Amino acid sequence: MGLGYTEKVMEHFKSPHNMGEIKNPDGVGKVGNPVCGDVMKIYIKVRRYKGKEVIGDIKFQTYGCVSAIATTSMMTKLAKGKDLDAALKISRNDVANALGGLPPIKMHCSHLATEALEAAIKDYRKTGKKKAK
Amino acid sequence: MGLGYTEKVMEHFKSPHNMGEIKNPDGVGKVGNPVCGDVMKIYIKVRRYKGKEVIGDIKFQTYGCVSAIATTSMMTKLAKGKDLDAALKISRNDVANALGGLPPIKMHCSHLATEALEAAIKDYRKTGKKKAK
Amino acid sequence: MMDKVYLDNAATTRVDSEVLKAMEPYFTKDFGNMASLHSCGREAEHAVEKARRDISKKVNGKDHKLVFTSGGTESNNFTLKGVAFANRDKGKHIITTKIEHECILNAAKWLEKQGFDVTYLPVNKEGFVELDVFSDAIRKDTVLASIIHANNEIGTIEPIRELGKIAHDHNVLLHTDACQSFTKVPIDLKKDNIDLMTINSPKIHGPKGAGGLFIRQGVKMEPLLHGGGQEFGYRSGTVNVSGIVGFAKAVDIMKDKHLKHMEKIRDMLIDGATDIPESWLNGPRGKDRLANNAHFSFRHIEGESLIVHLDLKGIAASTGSACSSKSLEPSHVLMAIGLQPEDAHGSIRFSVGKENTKEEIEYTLRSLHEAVETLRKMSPLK
Amino acid sequence: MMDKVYLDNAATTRVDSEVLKAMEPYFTKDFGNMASLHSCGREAEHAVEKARRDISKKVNGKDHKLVFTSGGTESNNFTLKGVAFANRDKGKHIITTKIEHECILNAAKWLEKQGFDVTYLPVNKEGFVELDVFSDAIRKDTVLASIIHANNEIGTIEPIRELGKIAHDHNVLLHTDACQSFTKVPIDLKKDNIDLMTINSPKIHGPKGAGGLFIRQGVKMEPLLHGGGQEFGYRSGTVNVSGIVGFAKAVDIMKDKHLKHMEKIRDMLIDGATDIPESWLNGPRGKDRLANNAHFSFRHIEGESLIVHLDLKGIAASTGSACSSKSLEPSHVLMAIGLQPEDAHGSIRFSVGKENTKEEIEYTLRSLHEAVETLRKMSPLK
Ligand SMILES: Cc1ncc(COP(=O)(O)O)c(C=O)c1O
Ligand SMILES: Cc1ncc(COP(=O)(O)O)c(C=O)c1O
Repeated sequence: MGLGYTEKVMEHFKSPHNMGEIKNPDGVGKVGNPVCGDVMKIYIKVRRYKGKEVIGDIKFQTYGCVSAIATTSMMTKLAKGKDLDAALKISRNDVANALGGLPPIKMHCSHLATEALEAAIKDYRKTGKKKAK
Repeated sequence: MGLGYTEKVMEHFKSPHNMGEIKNPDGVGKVGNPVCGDVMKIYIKVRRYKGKEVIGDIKFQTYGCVSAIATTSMMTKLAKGKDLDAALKISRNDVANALGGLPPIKMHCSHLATEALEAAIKDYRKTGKKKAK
Repeated sequence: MMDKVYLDNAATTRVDSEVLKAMEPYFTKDFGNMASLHSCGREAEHAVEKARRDISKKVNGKDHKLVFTSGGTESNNFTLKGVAFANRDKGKHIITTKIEHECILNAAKWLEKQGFDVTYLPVNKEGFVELDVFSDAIRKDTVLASIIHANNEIGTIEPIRELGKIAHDHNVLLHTDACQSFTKVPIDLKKDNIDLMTINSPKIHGPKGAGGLFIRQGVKMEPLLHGGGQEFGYRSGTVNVSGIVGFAKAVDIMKDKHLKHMEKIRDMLIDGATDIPESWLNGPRGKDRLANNAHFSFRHIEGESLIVHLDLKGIAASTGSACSSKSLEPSHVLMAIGLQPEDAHGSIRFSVGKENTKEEIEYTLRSLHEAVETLRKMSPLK
Repeated sequence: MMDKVYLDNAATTRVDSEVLKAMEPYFTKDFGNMASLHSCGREAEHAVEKARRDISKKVNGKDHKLVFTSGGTESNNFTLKGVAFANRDKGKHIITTKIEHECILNAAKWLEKQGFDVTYLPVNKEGFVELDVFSDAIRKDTVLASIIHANNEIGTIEPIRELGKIAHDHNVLLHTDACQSFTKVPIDLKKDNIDLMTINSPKIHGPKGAGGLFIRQGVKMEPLLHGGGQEFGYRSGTVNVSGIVGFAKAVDIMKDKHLKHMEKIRDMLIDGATDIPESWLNGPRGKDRLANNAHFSFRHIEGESLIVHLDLKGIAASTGSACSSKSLEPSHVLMAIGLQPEDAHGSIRFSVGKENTKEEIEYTLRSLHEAVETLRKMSPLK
């Protein structure tokens, strides 16, 4: 079967964007389960820009396969700088397409990536809002 | 499977001994059936020698496979010059052994060869005896 | 005497040197396992997928998946058992013919022991399955008809498109065993109404150990080889990359000019051999005969002896004689076209190849005339 | 960076150049069909019969017939289905283990659907089948036990002689899948109480598309491939002469010094990899471990990513990670030895070959340390 990954996926796997932790994040989202082989953790910093809440910084940590790593990397790249509502509209297909496609069996990874972002934004809205300025 | 025939079998197939007809035979034996793929016909001339009836001449015609042809050829070679009782004692194993062996599935051919000789001797004893001198 | 004249190409063929060359990298260089994650298997995978596409294109296989197997016998066993077991709820009746290769017949007999019902269609004197005989045999519980495309003994090419139409009108799957005909007879899986088709590499100058089965999308089948799920789950087992690459190359290099050449020397053989008294051609003449097949009966002689006489002159052919078979029964195909057993015994098949020359055929005809004469002189039958 | 380091020899191996050389004449020169009457097939027949004798001699196969097949998957399917169907009157119970190759497991599952009863034996933490667990599982209607000789993932060599003794004491046939162990572990079919044994060419520098099954005389089996009656009637189909000749050559050239070499570099790998924190070796150490197998788990990282990292450095290995399998399930073998799924995901198998060098192993260890570190840095798990 080989891997069936695109060049773009391999690029993001080899040199992931926004990899790491944020020290005092405004929101954190964690999805997945080690039993299933994927865990993604997203950290965001939110700032105000022209009256909107915008993702000022974003970082990720991922445990998982090539496609799990590449999709979180691509997702953070797409989300960075977007206002929160726009960021929430990033669909799993947007992530997959930006990577030039994923093998069908790996599509759930892009789903997890967007879920992780959603969770981080929710976390911010619930708990982080007060901290953000 | 190849053929599994010995050198000796191939020799007798290529240059059969005593092949042909005897014009006025003292005895004729024919066994086998074209439906089964083997027919053997044996012609004998009997003469008296030291008070015994001896096979003075013997010829064969065979329709059949390599092993049918080789066994009749070898059988005639073994029988020629023998007195009738000794000739009747030639067993199918004698024929097969003289050929260095036969593939198991072809053993029935040597059986047919000795049967054909028996039939010729019987025919002589029944009908040909008067003619022989 | 000539060097060696090989006229048994329906049994197996010499691997073409171009084919061997195409295979070589996959033994020692791109030897990786297709199922591997690492890049070492990727070259192998590309090569196999290219082979699959190229072979499929030859027969308009857009609606079919080509599954690679170890050969014709496996593909045929897989078809009969795979379709029968997967469609038991629909029906237990299978139709085939009396002139199939042993692998179809013996797989069918095994299915009968497992409670399936099999009809073996008769054929006419030239070996054709008649259309109304086929449609009359179809029952409500018929799930599969397996009909050989071109017969391996007497070269008859069956009217597969019409047979397929009848099968489909009755909602019956059509399988055809094209081991002999593939690359020799034009096939369009779609237009010819074929659901499943067996193909085979060693009959067309490809390596032994490779074959295939075309399966129309949506056909329900159980695997014969269960395991790691290779070949879309239809056929598990490490994929024989070099064999498949060689198979595809063999398909690729088969050209029209080769067929024309085979037909020409086949007809030389037919004309020259039927000059022998009390001899005849079995199977049809003309466009319904396989390009490389010439099959004769000679009265009053037996096939094995004839084969061996020819062999001693360096000529390789084959026979339907009982003596040549383990069962000591004459060929079931010759019985099915109505030959008497004694005539079946005196039968011989020449199957020409693209490499045979006119000179070889002339030499063969001279040797054949001599051998028949020698054996007839020895024969007590008149 | 090194050129290419191939450490996936348990998946498949490079065909040895001596093997390829031995095969070549059988493609283009002695290509005849073994079943032919003419002399053109005779060279092929001699070559195959010599291969059969030579391979049999390696395992004291005097009481067994070696039947050539297309590979391990076919031999294993043939065994399970062939013995089950042929002995239905004696009983419908089969014993196997939870750590078999998929081809045994999936064939067994298929038999369950046909009304047979299968017990899947558990194993202990090192992957051993325990003797009393086996004998307790035997029932009056047990006809066959199929137990892998050396496990393909974790390298555990089962106590086959003792298991065979127990099987025979209870009048049960013993089959062992020796795809991984053949030529690497000494086997004596007689002393080891083995009735049936699967062997495989592409795991030992032989060609793909060839394998075999040893069958003790007198064992009742139905063929899986019915047809022309080749291979003593056990396995029909044109015999893959070049494949078989290559297989025998591969067996012939496997020497003790190769085993010693493999064990040495395997142990280098084991020592070097288990230096990594939170890592361990799966399967036993020492003489009960396959000479070429090293299998590790690394906490907090996932196998596919590790494999691909190594692949980017030119190193080929394999993983039991779920992500690498079509089912997205972690390896059944790692589950059977009691690993947690999250640990199974972080597992990787290196399988060395006679061609690997010490330098390659050193390079691999350096790359492994780096890759694990990179991935752990990325991982949210601690
Ligand atoms: C019509 C037909 N079907 C099936 C087969 C079996 O092919 P194989 O022996 O390569 O498995 C043959 C070859 O003899 C054949 O001629
Ligand atoms: C233990 C074991 N059994 C069976 C097989 C199947 O062999 P093949 O894929 O060559 O049919 C393998 C190969 O992966 C194996 O390791």
